[in-house]
Amino acid sequence: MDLFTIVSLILITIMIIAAIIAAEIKDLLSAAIASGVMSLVVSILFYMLQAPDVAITEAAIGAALSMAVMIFGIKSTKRWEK
Amino acid sequence: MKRVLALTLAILLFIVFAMAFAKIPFGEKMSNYPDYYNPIENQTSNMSLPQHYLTYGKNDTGATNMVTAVVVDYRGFDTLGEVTVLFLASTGVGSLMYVEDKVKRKVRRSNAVVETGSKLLFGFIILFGAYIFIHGHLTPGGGFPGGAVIASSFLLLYLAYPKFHAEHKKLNVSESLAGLTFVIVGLLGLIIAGYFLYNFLPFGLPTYLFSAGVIPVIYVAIGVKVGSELTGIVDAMMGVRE
Amino acid sequence: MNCSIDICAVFITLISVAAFLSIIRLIKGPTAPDRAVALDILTNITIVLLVLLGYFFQRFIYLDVALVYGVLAFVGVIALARYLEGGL
Amino acid sequence: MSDIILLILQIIGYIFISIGTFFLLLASIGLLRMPDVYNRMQTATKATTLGSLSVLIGVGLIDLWWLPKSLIIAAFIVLTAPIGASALARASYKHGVKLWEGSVVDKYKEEKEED
Repeated sequence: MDLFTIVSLILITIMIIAAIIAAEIKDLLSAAIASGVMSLVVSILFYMLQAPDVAITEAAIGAALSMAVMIFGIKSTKRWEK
Repeated sequence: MKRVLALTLAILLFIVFAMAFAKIPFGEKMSNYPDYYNPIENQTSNMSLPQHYLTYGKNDTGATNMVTAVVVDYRGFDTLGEVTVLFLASTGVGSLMYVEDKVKRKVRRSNAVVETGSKLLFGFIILFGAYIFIHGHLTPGGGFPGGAVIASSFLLLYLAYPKFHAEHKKLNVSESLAGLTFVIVGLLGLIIAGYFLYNFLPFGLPTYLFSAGVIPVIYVAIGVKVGSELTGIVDAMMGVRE
Repeated sequence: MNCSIDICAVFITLISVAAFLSIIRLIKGPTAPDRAVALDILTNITIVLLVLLGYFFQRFIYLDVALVYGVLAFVGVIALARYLEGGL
Repeated sequence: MSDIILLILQIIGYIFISIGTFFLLLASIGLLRMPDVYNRMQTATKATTLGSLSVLIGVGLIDLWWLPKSLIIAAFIVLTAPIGASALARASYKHGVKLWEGSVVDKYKEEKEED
């Protein structure tokens, strides 16, 4: 097992943990932050799969716009999930 | 109990999907398939699609970045559809968020650091977005990420200044002009060579900025259009503030 | 040249271990600002990982992706901050 | 002659990259161990800015062709990271996150009481 495989395994673990947090947590603001982290790691994985075009699109959308849209949604509804 | 059941079901589904996807030959030579007729080379071949793009793409389109060649040249008509879908989404958000009686909300000012920093960085971010979509045929990137970067710069101003508003008329004009440019370039190709979106400009030298014919023109149009649409979505979601 | 790329792989592994350590704060963090700090640190780690991976692959043009994160990462953090201080 | 200079630059670049990796590891350990939000924010800003800057400069020194673009990324990190961190710190204070009980000074509160 070379170092590259170890790095991809660590990154995939981080991605799965962030996705589980985003789905399970009651605080929707934290869920938005966790999905932001997931988008970061997904971008690195696309980059490691030699797809820089997809990675750059994921970066441009996920860094600012998607989190801002989620925060607008939280602002006009409620922050805490019942 | 329910949760355990759901988890087992999810794991089972995952295993089934993984077994199914493991058998799809991504990017392999499809020797089991029959030969197909290639109209450009005027002969039959059984080269797989990615191999065909990598072999002939540079001569067909003149673009260095093969993803751009596929998105704008080989599948240019699909891109027109994608841009139209984005336009419809922007219109939908605008009509959902429309309020008749414009109640102005009070908004707390941000601090001096954020105001000065956003004023300083706004121009750089727009410049960087323009760099991404102008160099779409040479480096990774293209119209969609460039437009998203430009919309992010406007989002930054919206966040920093409570009184900032992008003017709707200018956004609409730039969006319509960009869409019009795309369609007119396609129609010119139809007039000149008989194909919609035919690449009628000279290709130039590869890896130079002025190369690849109409691809940079179309990407600039897509970038401006996506940027103004996403800015319109941000503006609609922000609402009316004081 | 091959030797230098191997050294690069060691650094990439160490930095991804750092990313794993900071994801624990995302799990534990009692309040939302803690998780936002974890996001901030992970963004910086991502930029560094992208640059080092670009050197690992020997592709100069891949630096654009890291540049996008360097330019845009703070906009999301500012959106979070404006929501938390009630100024949106 | 120029080969020797390039080799020396490469060695300096690796030293820079190892310093940066060390600081990034320190920052993530500090993020785990620090007691409250403001202390964590300090490690998240200062240590990671230093770490990422030195990694970028190191990569630029190893391959001089990469230097201009990595310097541009470094300049943007220097410009943007403090803005985000200061906005986040102020927001979490206004949101009502308590200071750690061992903190000795709260300048923001003192200034507000003086006004």
